[in-house]
Amino acid sequence: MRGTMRVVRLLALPALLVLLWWAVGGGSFYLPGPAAVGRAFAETWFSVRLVEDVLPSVGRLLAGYALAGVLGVGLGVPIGSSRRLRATLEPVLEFFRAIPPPVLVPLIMLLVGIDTPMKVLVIVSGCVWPILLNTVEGVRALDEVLADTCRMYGVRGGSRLRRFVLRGASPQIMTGLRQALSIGIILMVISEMFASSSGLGFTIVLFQRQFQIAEMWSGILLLGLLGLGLSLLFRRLERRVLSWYYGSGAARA
Amino acid sequence: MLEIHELRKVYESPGRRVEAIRSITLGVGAGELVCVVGPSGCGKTTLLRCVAGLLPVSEGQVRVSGVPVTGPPPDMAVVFQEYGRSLFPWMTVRQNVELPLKEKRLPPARRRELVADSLRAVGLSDAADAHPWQLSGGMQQRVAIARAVAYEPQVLLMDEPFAAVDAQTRADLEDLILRLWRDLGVTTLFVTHDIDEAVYLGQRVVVLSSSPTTVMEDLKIDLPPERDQLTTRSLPRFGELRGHVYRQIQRARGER
Amino acid sequence: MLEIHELRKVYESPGRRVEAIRSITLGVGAGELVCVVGPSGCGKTTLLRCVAGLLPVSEGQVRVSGVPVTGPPPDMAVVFQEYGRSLFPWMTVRQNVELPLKEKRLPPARRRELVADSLRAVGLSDAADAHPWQLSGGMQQRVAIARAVAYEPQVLLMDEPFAAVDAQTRADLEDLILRLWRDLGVTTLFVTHDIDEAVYLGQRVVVLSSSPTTVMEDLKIDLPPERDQLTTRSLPRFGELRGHVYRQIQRARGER
Amino acid sequence: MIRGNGLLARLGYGAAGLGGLLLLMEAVPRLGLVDARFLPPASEILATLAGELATPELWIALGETLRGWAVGLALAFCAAVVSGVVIGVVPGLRALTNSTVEFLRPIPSVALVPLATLLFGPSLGSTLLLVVYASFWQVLIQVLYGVAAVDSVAFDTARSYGLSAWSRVRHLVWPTALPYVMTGLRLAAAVAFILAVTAELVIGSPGLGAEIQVAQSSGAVPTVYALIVLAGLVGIAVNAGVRLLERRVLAWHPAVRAEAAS
Amino acid sequence: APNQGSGTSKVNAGVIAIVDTAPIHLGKAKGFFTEQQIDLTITPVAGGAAAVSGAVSGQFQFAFANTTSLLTAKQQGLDVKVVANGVSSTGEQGNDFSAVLVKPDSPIRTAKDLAGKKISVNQLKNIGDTTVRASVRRAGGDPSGIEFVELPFPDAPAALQNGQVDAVWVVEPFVSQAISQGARPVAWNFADAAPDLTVAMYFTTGTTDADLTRRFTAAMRKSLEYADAHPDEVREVLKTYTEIAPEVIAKIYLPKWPVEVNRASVQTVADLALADGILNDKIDVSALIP
Ligand SMILES: Nc1ncnc2c1ncn2[C@@H]1O[C@H](COP(=O)(O)OP(=O)(O)OP(=O)(O)O)[C@@H](O)[C@H]1O
Ligand SMILES: Nc1ncnc2c1ncn2[C@@H]1O[C@H](COP(=O)(O)OP(=O)(O)OP(=O)(O)O)[C@@H](O)[C@H]1O
Ligand SMILES: [Mg+2]
Ligand SMILES: [Mg+2]
Repeated sequence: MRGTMRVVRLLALPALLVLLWWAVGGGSFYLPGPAAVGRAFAETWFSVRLVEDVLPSVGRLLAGYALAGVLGVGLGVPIGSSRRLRATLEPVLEFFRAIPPPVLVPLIMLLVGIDTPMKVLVIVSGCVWPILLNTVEGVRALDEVLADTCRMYGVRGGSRLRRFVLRGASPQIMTGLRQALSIGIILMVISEMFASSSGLGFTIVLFQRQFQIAEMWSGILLLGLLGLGLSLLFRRLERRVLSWYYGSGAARA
Repeated sequence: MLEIHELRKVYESPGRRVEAIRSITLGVGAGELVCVVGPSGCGKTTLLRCVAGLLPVSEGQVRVSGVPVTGPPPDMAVVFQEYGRSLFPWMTVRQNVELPLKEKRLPPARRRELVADSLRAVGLSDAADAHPWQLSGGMQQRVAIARAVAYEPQVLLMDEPFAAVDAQTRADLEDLILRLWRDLGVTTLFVTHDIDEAVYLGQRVVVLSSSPTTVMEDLKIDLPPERDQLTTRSLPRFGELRGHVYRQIQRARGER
Repeated sequence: MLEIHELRKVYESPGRRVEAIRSITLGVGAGELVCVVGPSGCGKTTLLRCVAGLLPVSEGQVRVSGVPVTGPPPDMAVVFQEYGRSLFPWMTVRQNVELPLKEKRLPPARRRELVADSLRAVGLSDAADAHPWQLSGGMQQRVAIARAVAYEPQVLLMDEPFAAVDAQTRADLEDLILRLWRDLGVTTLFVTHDIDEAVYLGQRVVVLSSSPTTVMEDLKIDLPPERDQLTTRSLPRFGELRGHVYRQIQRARGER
Repeated sequence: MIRGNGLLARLGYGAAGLGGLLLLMEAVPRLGLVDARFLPPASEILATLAGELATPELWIALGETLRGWAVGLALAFCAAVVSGVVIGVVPGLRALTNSTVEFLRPIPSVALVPLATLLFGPSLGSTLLLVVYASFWQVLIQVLYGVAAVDSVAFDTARSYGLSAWSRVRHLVWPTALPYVMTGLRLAAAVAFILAVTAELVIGSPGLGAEIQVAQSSGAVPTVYALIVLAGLVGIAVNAGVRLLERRVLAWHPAVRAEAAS
Repeated sequence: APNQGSGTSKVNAGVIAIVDTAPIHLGKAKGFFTEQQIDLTITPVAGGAAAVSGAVSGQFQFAFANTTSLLTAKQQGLDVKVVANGVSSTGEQGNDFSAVLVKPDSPIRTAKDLAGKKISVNQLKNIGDTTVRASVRRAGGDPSGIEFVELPFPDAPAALQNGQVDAVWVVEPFVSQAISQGARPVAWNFADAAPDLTVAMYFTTGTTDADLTRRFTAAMRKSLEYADAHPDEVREVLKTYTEIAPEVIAKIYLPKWPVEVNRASVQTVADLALADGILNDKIDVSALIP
């Protein structure tokens, strides 16, 4: 019973939107109807493309995401903890944050070449920001009494990091990770606009350039589904990691 | 053991400047148990945090074992007034109590023993696997006490540690602290607003005036060292001391 | 006014199931002041939250003025045990107290008056423009009390409201509540762990057993209605009642 | 420490950080770690930037970009805050919208270029569509998490004092969510700027992006980097603005409190 | 909107800002469009796809795109129609605006050696890879093993230098730039693919008014003719809409701007694209070029 309710909640609004699309779509060249896109989806993605284009892309996405997570949290904790470090690094970080990835790519290509490392780095270059910013803010907002408790009982160094800082900031860190997930997908596409000859993003861009519009939309559909799938996985993880947070009344969700 | 010399503390925040402590000079000998009482908001918590090295002093000095305090000294345990916020919500009760012991690198067997003992002492053996937020206020406070007790500190600072528990539990916990103090010789600074408690527990009771805060009286409690909830509290001298402190506090409040 | 009928409350969380309240039946008449005492963790806070409509009951029913409680009833004020968390840190003390009055759409002049009066009553006129986190624990608790008092509720629920204040302040606040109750006829349910306080304040004292929680005794306090800190507390009947409640709680704890 | 001093110190540290970056950017090509033809040293980039800044065209382009950025960001921010609060506060709505939000979020704005040009042509509208689409989600997610972070005791307090839904949002939910929202604003401000530039790059509406595009296809490497640096500088300015705002609206927050105290 | 009062039509043309499109800029400067009562705005676009979608959506009345892009658009059923020639190869080896370059010390000596190598093109499945394959085929090599990767022209020289690709295909100004930095041309792919290859064309969509199209074509033809005859003025106009360094402008190889589209070469490109699987069906070029 609860299971069916969940499915209903999951699907109700999307179903409504597809109906809406059905009603308005199909009229124009650039916005084909759901039927055409559905057909294109089946033809395009249930093929070797899945193995040759989609899987490597997803692999790079996950690698970049993981790296961004490590980097974002790894930098965010010291930056959040030290006012001086924050004052020093913030302008530099803000500088890089404002540079559009498409124009950053040539620089990354200069430094690491044009193969997989470049694409992973491009993904990192976008994903890292929400994680970093949220980590910094989460660390800054740690409870003072808990911090004092740690100091009193000599909890410091790695133990403090693991048992206090990371756990205490985890609600914010998880927010950042959640943000980064979809940004990662977007950057996966952007990274494959350069120096590529395969990949999900590349394929979508190619469809767009070759005016295969239904196919292009089917690729976007796939991106959306990928994002949805990953976010559902992410939620399971989050419910585990933050069970104390949602249980404790510190948050009401 | 603890020497507080002309301590002054002023909180400065934009638009508000509070002189929480004007000047406090106070010494606590090794193995002594001193209770601090004073009107609400007079600076007891502030004093404790300065002694614990958690708050920079504005003027004066605090020494622990002769060493000027700049950060938290080792082997000191604190029970915070905000007991709810001082427990890690992501850890179970057991983990909360065990954490400082891990930091002390005690062997696991010893840790388990200390945790079990201290939880039993505060009456929370059943709740070891619960998270703090699944407990009542009084239970949370007892977890914080258990953590301090299990730590086996040399100096123990307690800030209204029994505020949230019922009378009977409070009596039990008082005796727990007395036992700990006597058996291990823990130097203890105990903030309370319960005058009976201060007289019952303390070797000395320090009465703070209300703002601007100074030491109003440093009263030696000349009750027999062996204390007992029933007999000690019914001694005539107990009543006298109690009345004296009460009047002092009333004077302290009246002065503002 | 308040009718609690065979209330049962079970907390279910993954891996832990706590029967906080087995069965409580209790009535509080309009304009009555009933104190609830019981061992730590016996379910007093839980009871209060169920009455306030903040917690769904597992079984049984709660009615306020004859209406079954599903959400917070109007004209009810609650002072929470976690006073620190119940104040909004982004508001000053004044704003915290004023907020519910704004909700009631009182005219600004009347609001100002109520806020000033209630802050004066709890001794915090000076701190009106401070933020809660700039206050001591006891001061925060008094802000929460002032907020409830200013609200002029018909029903007042208080959960260990004086836990963090010193004895003298506590006495003043007790008299404040008595005054409020008498002048405005506020129906009051008052949770405390201080037996003296319960006997001094209450028309009735309800003693809860420890888990599984039931009403152990519903004691009528047959002291003269006019109460006074000095004379009332020194009445022999006061001592008797006090001793009786004390023994009951001890029995309650012993049973577990 | 008085506040002015703190600000000065912060500026000093910030300048030191940027100085370090400049040194690095000067050293890397000079030491031959990368070819100076492809990554000119910082001094050359700055000189080019100075030259560019002297031309009115650049300022016009920058103005265009900033207009798209500001309008788009404002639209996205307001829409996201309103929908975030509504979704977060109305029970059941979050579960209902979750799948759709998660589906739409990873769709890259660049993929919407054909749709944008179809709907709006080369006007500001296309840029806005892309900017709003991209930055909306950033704020929305932050708002959703922020709304969820309301303390249960505070919430119960609000309920028991009979605060109306609107008051609860205004006095409880919004202040709680505000730190998250500020982070969202900082994230969205950068994303909006990036998308404004990217939209110009791809659609060709006038602005900084178009300037970069022209410089790139002309092989004018120092100009490209000068424009990139300009973009970065805009980012720093925007962040400084948001930080200033944050200090005003979050003065009560532990993080900001600690900063202001010393 | 076109046709605004007194016979003057406002026209928005979507044109990429590269050397190839010098004639329209020059023609505008020379007043050839005003003569035809066209008030011309030139909007820079990023590439062929953007130009086509801009034209189809009505934002541009006319636009510029390369031959392959137009063929693909036509095949996908888009209503595009060529109105004027755009740019053509000079057809001369060693003197064209498009080349395949390798590092100075590369073992690749001729187009034949490109077989099996990694070559960058600005866009896959477009005119670059088809013509490079044609070059290799012509030199007697087997193009099937070539690995093409996408790299924007501006980034290609760096990638070549760093050894990330074996060869790059670029057009001006990057050909001259790379050569001056030591790169060595091994194939002139536009010249190889067909004689006088028509590389790109100006086009419109079915919705544009016939009279306006006629006038635009006339102005465009005049511009092409003028540009082809006045290379120095072309080099001058490049300074106005590109950022190419003046010393590079002085050296670059200019393309040809014949007035007429070379239909045969367009057919050749279509056939090559079909052979390489870029187009699915044989396309009738005359549908695209009326
Ligand atoms: N962080 C702070 N910022 C500004 N003022 C503060 C701060 N903390 C405490 N104060 C002020 O310092 C004074 C002393 O506070 P303190 O907490 O030490 O009192 P206390 O004796 O512990 O009171 P209580 O018995 O109520 O807990 C109070 O007037 C309070 O307003
Ligand atoms: N959120 C919760 N989840 C699970 N169990 C809970 C929760 N809140 C309270 N409990 C349990 O319910 C029981 C009663 O708790 P409650 O807070 O009502 O006690 P109390 O009488 O108010 O105690 P105290 O005097 O210490 O405040 C306790 O055993 C506690 O562990
Ligand atoms: Mg205190
Ligand atoms: Mg309680």
